[in-house]
Order: sequence, then C-alpha cells, then structure tokens
Amino acid sequence: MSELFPRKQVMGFVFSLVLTAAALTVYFMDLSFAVGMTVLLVTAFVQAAVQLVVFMHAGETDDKVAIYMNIYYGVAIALVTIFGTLLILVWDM
Amino acid sequence: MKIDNTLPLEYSTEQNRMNVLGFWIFLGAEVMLFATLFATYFTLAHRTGNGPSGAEIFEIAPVLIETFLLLTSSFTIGLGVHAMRLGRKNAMIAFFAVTLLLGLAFLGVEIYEFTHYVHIGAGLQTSAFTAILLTTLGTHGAHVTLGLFWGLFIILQVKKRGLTPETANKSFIFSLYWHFLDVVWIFIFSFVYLKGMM
Amino acid sequence: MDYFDRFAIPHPSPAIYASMVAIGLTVVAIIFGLTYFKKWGYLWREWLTTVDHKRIGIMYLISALIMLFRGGVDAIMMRAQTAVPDNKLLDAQHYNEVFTTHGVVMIIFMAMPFIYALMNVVVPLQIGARDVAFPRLNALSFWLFFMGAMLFNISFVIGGSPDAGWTSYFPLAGNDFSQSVGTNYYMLSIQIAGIGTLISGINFTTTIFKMRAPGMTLMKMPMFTWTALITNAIVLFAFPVLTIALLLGTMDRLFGTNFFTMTNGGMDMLWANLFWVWGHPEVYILILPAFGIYSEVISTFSRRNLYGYKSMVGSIVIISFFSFLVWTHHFFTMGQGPLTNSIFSITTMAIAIPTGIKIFNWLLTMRKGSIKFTVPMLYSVGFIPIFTIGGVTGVMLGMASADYQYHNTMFLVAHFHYTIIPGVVFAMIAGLTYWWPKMFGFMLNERIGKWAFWFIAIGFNVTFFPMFFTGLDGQARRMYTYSEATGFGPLNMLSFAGAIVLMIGFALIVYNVYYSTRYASRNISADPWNARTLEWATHSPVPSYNFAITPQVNSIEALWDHKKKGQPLFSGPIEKIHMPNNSGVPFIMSCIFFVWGFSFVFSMWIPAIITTIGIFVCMAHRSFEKDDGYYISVKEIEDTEKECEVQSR
Amino acid sequence: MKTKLAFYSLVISIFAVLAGCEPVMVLDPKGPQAETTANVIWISIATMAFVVVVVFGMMAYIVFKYRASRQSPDYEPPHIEGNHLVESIIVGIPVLIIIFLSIVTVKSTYEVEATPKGYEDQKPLIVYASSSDWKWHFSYPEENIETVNYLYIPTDRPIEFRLYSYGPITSFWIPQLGGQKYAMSDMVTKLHLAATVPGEYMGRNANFSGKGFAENIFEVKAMPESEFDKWVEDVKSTAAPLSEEKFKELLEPGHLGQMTFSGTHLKFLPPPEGEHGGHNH
Repeated sequence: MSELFPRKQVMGFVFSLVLTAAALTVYFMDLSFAVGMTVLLVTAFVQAAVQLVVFMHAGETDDKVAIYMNIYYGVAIALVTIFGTLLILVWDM
Repeated sequence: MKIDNTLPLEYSTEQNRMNVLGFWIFLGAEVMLFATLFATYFTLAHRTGNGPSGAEIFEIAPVLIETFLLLTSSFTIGLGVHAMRLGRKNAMIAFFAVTLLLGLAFLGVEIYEFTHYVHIGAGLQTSAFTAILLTTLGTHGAHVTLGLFWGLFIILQVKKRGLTPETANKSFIFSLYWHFLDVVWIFIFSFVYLKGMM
Repeated sequence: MDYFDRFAIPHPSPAIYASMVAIGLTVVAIIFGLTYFKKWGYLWREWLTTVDHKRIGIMYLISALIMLFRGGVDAIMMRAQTAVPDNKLLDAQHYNEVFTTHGVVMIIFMAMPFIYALMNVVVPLQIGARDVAFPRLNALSFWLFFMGAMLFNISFVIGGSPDAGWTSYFPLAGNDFSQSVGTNYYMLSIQIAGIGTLISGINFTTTIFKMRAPGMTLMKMPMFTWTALITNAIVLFAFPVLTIALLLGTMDRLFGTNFFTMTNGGMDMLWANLFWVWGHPEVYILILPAFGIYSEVISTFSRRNLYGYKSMVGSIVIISFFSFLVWTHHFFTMGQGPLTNSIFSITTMAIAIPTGIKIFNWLLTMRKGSIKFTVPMLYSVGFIPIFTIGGVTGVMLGMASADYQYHNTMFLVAHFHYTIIPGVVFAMIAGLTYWWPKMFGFMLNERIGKWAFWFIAIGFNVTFFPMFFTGLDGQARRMYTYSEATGFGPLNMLSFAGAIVLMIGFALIVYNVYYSTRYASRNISADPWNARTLEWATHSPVPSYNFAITPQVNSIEALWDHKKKGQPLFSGPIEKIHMPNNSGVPFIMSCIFFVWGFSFVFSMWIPAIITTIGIFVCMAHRSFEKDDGYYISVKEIEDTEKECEVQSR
Repeated sequence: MKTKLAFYSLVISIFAVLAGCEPVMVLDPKGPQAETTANVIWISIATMAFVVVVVFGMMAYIVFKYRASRQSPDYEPPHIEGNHLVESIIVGIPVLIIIFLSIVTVKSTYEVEATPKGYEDQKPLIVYASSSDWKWHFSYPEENIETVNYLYIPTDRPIEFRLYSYGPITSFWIPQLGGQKYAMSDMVTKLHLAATVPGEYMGRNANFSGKGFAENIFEVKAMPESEFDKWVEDVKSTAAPLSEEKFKELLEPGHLGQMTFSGTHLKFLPPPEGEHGGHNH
C-alpha cells in the first residue's frame, strides 16, 4: 500500500496545503496592500512551481528544455500583458 | 509504431512523446488565455457600476472548500499517475475516480456559489465587474466540466483496454490538464478572492 | 414572417442581389458538375478527408487565392469610390461594409491561410519529416479556417456584413450603434478560424521540435523553418488573447454583458487594448514567414549561403518577444500619459533594429553572389526597397508625438500597405512561384510572371505612395467621401489608377496559372531551381510519404552540401513507412462549427445547443476511436520511386 | 531596368507636382504644438532619408554588380558565414539612430502633452469638446456659452480642451494646431493647444464612428483676444439659451449645421470626470 503513496508527492501535497494556509493570512490578518500582495504573489507562484515540478513531472524527459522554455515564455508574455494593460488602462502615467 | 520498453508506457512511442510535448505547448496557450482573463479582471475589478463590489459578495467558506477539493484532487491524480507507472491498473482507476469525484464536488460548490451570486443581485449583466468575475470563474469551471467527461472516458478506456502505450499516454496527458486547472485555481483563489477580501 | 426578416439584408443594392444570384448559380453548377462527372467520391476520399500536409497546403492555397480576389474587389470599390470628390458610387453604409470586410478578409482569410499553405507544404519537407506531428488536427485546422471564412462571406447575402471597421472598436461595434447582425458574423467567424489557427500553432511548434531529420539541430534548420517555428510560437501566445477578446465581445452583443459598453462600468478602451495585444503580434505572424521565404529565395538565386545565419535567427527570436511589447502604439492617442507612450515608443522603434539586421544580411547575401532574376527573385529584390519605405515610415509612426498627427490618417494606411504588401503578398507570390513545381510538378511561366511582377510593383507604388501626402494633408482613413475644397481629389485619382494597374497584375497571375497548367512541361527534375534545402531532395510533385529514406543531415544547407561536397543524404535500405489514416471527422466537425456559428449569429438557441453537443460528440468519438494508421510496403515505395524517376527523365 | 527607370521618374514627378502645391497641413503649423510635431516629423524624415539612401544605394550597387549575366559561367560564389565587424556595424548604427530618435520622441511627447511652451504662466481657456453622432459640441464653461460644429478661439492663449463622447470613440483633430486625441464616453481626456496665427482651420473627428463619419467636421477660427471677447459678449446677449430638452434633441444621430447657444450643457449633463467619471482614477 505504501508504495502507492510516494514520499515526494505526499510532501508536495502537504506543502501546497501549508502554502494555502500562508496565503490565508492576508484574509485573517490586517496587512497593508503591499505586504498582502507580496504574500499572495510569493505563495501563488511557489504553489504553481510545486505543481509543475512535483506533480506534472515537467523536467523528466529530453524535452524539458522545450517545455520549460514554453512555460517561461508564456509566463513572461502573460506578465507583460497583465502589467502592460494595467499601465495603460488603470495606472495612467 | 516502435515501442521503447526502457521508458514509462506513456512515453514509449514517438507519437506518445509528441503528444505529451504537444500538450505542454497547448498549456502554454492556456496560460495566455487565463492571463488575458486576469488582465481584464484586474482592469474591471473596481468598475462595479450600480452593482456590488467583490468585498461585498465574496464568502470565504465555499472558496476554502473549493480550494481544498481541487488541491486534493490534484494530489490524487498525481498518485494515479504514480500507480499507473507501477503498472497497478486498479489502484490507478481508483485514484482517477476519486479525482473525478472531488472535481464533481468542486463543481457542485461552484454552481452553488454562482446561484448565490445571481440571487444576491450579482448576475452576468449587473456590471462590468460581475461579468468578468463570472466569465473568469465560468471559463475555469467549463474546463473542469470538460475534464470530468474526458476523465470518465479515460477510465472507461483503461478499464476496457488495459494499460497500453495509448491509454497510458492519454491518462498522463489528462493528469497534466488536471494539474494545470489546479494551478489556475490557485491564481483565482489568490488574486480574485483573497485580494478582493483583503 | 418577422422571424425571417433578420436574415434579410438591411441595406440591399442591385449589386448584392446580383451576387446572390451568382453565388446561387455557382453552387448549383458545382453540385451539378460533381454529380455529372461522378466526382463526389473522389472529392470526399482525396480531399475532404485527407490528412496529407501537402494536400491541406494546396487547399489553404486555393482558399487564400479566392479570398485575395474577394478582398481585392473590395479594394477596387474603395479606390473607385474615393477617386473623385463627392462621388455617389457607394453610399456611406456600403463603403463602411466594404472597408471592414476588406480588412478582415485580407488579414484573417487571405494572409493567414497563405502563410499556412506554404508552411504546410514546405516545413515537413524542409525538416525531412513524414508529415506534421498531428495530421488529423492539421485537417481540423484547415476546415475550421475554411468554415470561418465561409461564415464570414455569407454575411454578404444573409443578414448584412459587419461595418465597424476590421478593428471593430466598441462601443461602435456594440448593440447600441451596430444593430445588424454584421458584427456577430465578425465575432464568430474570426473565433472559429482563430481556433483553427491556434491548433496549427501547437501542431507546427511540436512538429518542428520533434520531427526534424536526424542530425538537424535547431541551428542547422533552414531559415524558412526557423521563421515558421517562431511564427507559430507567436500564434500560440497571441491567439488566446483574441479568443478571449472575441468571447467578451460576443457576450456583450448576445448576452447583454457590460465589458465594453458605455454603462455599468464597461470600458470601451479595453477592447482596443485586448484587440491590439493580439493584433500587433499578428503583424509579425504575417511578416516572419515572409522573411523566411525571402531568405530561401535570395540565397538560392544568388547561389550563396545565407549571410549571418546566426544573427538572422537571433533577430527573429528578438522580434518575436518584442512583438508582444509594443501594442500600445496602435492607440497612442487614447489619453494615457506621456510616460506610457514614451515606453511603448521606444520598444516600437527598437524593433527596427533586428529588422534592419535582416535587410542588411539579405543585401550581404547577394554580394559576391551570382544573381539570377527569376520571378521569385524579382519579388524578393523588389521587396527590399519597398519594405524599407514601409519600415522607415513605421519608425516615424512609432514616435508618439508625431503619431498624434499620423494616427487614423491615410499616412497610416500607406505605411501598413507598404509593409504588408511587400512583406506578405510579394513573399507569398514569390513562395508560390518558387515552390509551385514542388506542389504541382510543373513550373509557372517566367515571362508572364515577370510581366505580372512589374504591373504589381508599379501599380502598388502608384496606389499607395500618394496616400502619404493626403494623410499629411489631413485626409482621415475610412472617409467614404470628401469635398472638392479639400484638394484630395487628384492624388486619390492617381491611387485609383494605380489600383487598376495592380489589378491587372493579379489578373496576369491567374492567367499564368491557367497558361502554365495547360502548356508547361511536366518533365522537371526534383530540383529545378538548383536550390539548397531538403525539400528539393525529393521528387516533384512529392509522393505521399515524402522521402523514401529518412535523410541524414549535418549542415544548414543539406542538399547543397550533398550536391557540391558529396555528403551522403540518403543511406540505408528502404523500410516500410507508417502513415496516418484519412478521416472525415475534421470536416464534419467543422461543418457543425459552421452551423454553430450561424446559430449564434442569429441567436437561434436550439440549433446552438444541438450543435454544441454535436461538437462534443465529435471530440468524444475521437477519444474512443482506435486509429493505428497503416503501412506503405517496401515494394510499393520502390514502385513509386521508379515511376517518379521515369517521369522526371 | 527600363521599367524601373519609369518608376523612379514617376516618383520624382510626384514630388515635383507636390512641390508646386501648398504645403500639406500637418507640415504647415499655426501653433506651437503643431510646430513641435512638424519639427519632429522633419527630423525623422531626414534621419530616415539617410537610411533609405544607404539601403537603396547598397542594393542598386549589389544588384547591378553581381548579376549573373555579368559573370563568367563558371564563377562559383564563395561561402561566407558572416563577419563580426560588419555585423556589429549593421547593429550599431541602427542602435545609435534609434537612441537619437528616442530622445527626440520622449522630449517632444512630454512637450505636446503639457501646456504649450511660452504660455505656461497664462491661464488657459477651457473648452469642453464633446462628440455625438456626428457633431461636435463646444462648451465654454467660464464664458457660459456653447457652440455646435464650430469653434472660436483667441490667439496667443493656451487652450485646454477636455474631450469626451456621447457615443463611439472619436478623435479630436485640428491638424494645423496640433495632434489628435480620443474622445470617449467614460472619461475625459485633455488636449493642450494654442494658435499663434489668426485664421480659419479645418478640424475633424479622425476616428471612424459610423455612417456620418466623413462629414463629422468642424470649423476653427482663431482671432485676437479682443475680437474673441467681443464675440463672447455677442453670443451671450443674442443667442438662445440651451435647455436640457434642446440638448437631448441635438444628441440625436444626424448632421447639424453650425449653432450657437448661451449657457452650456455641462450643468445638467456633467462630463464623465471627477465624481461622474466611469474611470477609477
């Protein structure tokens, strides 16, 4: 039975629960906007990385360069789009 | 098709390896799809017109339940793929089934949440904010719904055809999809709900 | 009766009735012809169900050419209407529909299929592959595009064409100001075609990553394949943005949401923003394959290797990233502050640097070469000066403060035609002529081709150069008429004259296809141009399995080094080849998509629900289907090879 | 080659024809902002002309010198991978050009977005310019008058336009006074212009806004301040007051001639700025 529950994945699950709990501090504690956003950004991106590496096995084949390039490129452009849009439409500089 | 026995079943043929990479590339496109929704959400988040704001309608309890369900389902499908690599067909089917049940429960809570929003006057047509909120959640929810059917088909196929290079490949790709939906949910949880309630 | 009123054209004219009759007659003629000559089975088996990348490429090509003429007729009508002041040829409504459909057809339904036509035919051959990574998806991509195009084109006769410009800015495109179903057509047909394009993006990226011939590392790929890879990477990240923008626009129009409306918190600028987040990368999706084609053609006909291969690769990678960083320059005048505009000005102008590198590398490739002015080469050489003008005016437009004066004027229209026509249309004709023997097994006539080139090159400049001046003189784009006092008359007349010359040029290309199909020699070798890359190492036309033996590559110009240095290309025995099965599902699924789109356009919910289920049934069918493909036996391959040898002798 | 010659002679003749004409509007500025943009345009044309001459020159030389018909049939072109020096030149010079143009752009963009140079200490005349299908409404809040489809402004005084729209996005443009800016329904954008030369200028909506777009134009008349003040007084004493019903009527889609009213619509239909703004900033 225990072979069905590999240590790495169990640890990954526990870690993701911990990260969720950490993110919840912004709800239960009275943090400033900047601190709260920092907490959320850190927990969300670490959480995503855990999924990617532990559960999705992104780096296990010869294609890992292509896979990581694809993800990094996508995330970079996603961030550019989100922050660019905010810069143009909301922040007004 | 040449089968390479040194690799796990899901990678054992050239076509299988292409399918996996192709799906990763598709996920890259999905990143942009949801990023666009997020960009729109952040732009419209405070444009509530005559409707309610996020802080007024969000409730922590259903959101926490949804998050826990989806995180757990992501864990169980990971175990499912692990069981598949051990060649344990029944254990794998069991884990996949648990995953789908958790997904179904998630969807149930989300449907409750939607009816609740509409009930308290935060419908699709209320304001730009409610429209993008429901569209973002709805796009994720539609992905989960599609995943439920897809996962069911895969369970049926594994049951009938056993663990072959083809079914293993499909199962693995499905697990990638499911994990990705979990990642998207984490961002929705953090930047829609928690940020809105902060 | 009220129910059927919405299918009627809101602004009918004799021309529209005439085209209704013409379309009806054509359909009847096609059905009759197919039945009479008993070709239904042939059409179904060989074309509608095919998954062969070469045939899909040819179907893309035919669609693109038809759409080129559809968009071209629109263009002629626009130039004719504005040729003289206060012209009454078209009224405002018709003119608005004409320039809207001209833009959409040319960008989405002409340029896009054209580049996918050439990518489909050439990329698998250039990398020595059997087919693309997912042949079935490739067929689906084509049919989705095709059905999207058809859906867009029936707007002309059922319900009315979109009339809010190809950019469809809200709130003009919203329900308040565009009550006809025209903009619904816009939203749904582009959505359907766009999904097809996105699938192609995934397919080709995977193909190029995974299916290269042994020995062909990334830095040994031919330039066209490199540009195809980068283009598809841009498609991958740009098209989802369009998907969402169109989804939100459709919801605003059909479900009463408030994303882009003037009330309840809606934001009209958001549409412009999302549209251009997709729209600017789209420009580079169009131009990069063209750069690839020019690289191949210039290198072949200068008999020189491509100068600065590494910097060429580097520059397209940089362009691909920068293409996502500049979208604001399409709306500098929207009232965001000078800091935002300055940032986007600088990124915009910075793109000129990698583009400049490419221009100079092509010039340096020709240097010390031995230049032969074939038709593809003429277009490539003609491209350089014309595109340079387009590029430098682009830099001028990229300067935010000056853009406040160019924006929305004919100067802008002149600029983007100076980039898109040499950058896409010239390249596509060059590529078409260059790879025509590979596709069809005979060459296009050079003499007629050269005449066509000169008509097109001169007609183009006469049409668009005057627009720089009318723009600076205050002529806004999209004006259906102007008064005599403005003084725009003579230059617009000159434009119209140029458009006629341009039209003759395109007619000559059609004539060339007809003439060459009838009279050209079928006795051509595998390599009629004395070219340098792998696609010329197999027969013309290409057998279904592409290469009898998988080629071995160890340099950028595999075939050239094989010819000149005797490096081995094909070694080892012929083995049986695995091939994918044909399938009718992509075609059927796309037909369902067509009905689905049509139902949404007219808000007919019952067929919309039924077709939605139909689409998912097709997907479920695919999930359960067992499809292992088939093998071509060694004997069959040997026979085919022998036959090809005999033919080309 | 002959056809190419014909092409160049055509281009030259176009230039010649144009040289005989009046200067084009954008390059015939009548105010400081338009002058700044005209100067930027001339700088960019000069810089870009250099690029064009280099590329055309190189191309003409190479295409002429290395054409196959001039070479011996057994000439075998060399294999050249590239050259670091050459490649750094073709990167370096464009980089310098772009840096130069970037500086010009940033400087001039800040300039045209601010109160015109030399007028910083004057109180600007505020004019609300709002568009509706397919008209322009000009409200002078301090003078308490409103016009339709024509605009009177004093010379040598900065003018602050506040733009918004009662319908589709439009673009407010007076080419000889300065660049354009969008007018939108849910926010007010600002455009700072000034006229130095009295005269009549063309103004229009430059952004496509539907059927009546082509005729969506207005007339601008710049006049000395004293004359302007007199006109304001005249309007105040003679023009009919603008009522809410009348203004609603004006908003109906269609074309109207020039109209004059005393009072503005800003009181009963406030523009989307401040507390009335749809924008959250």
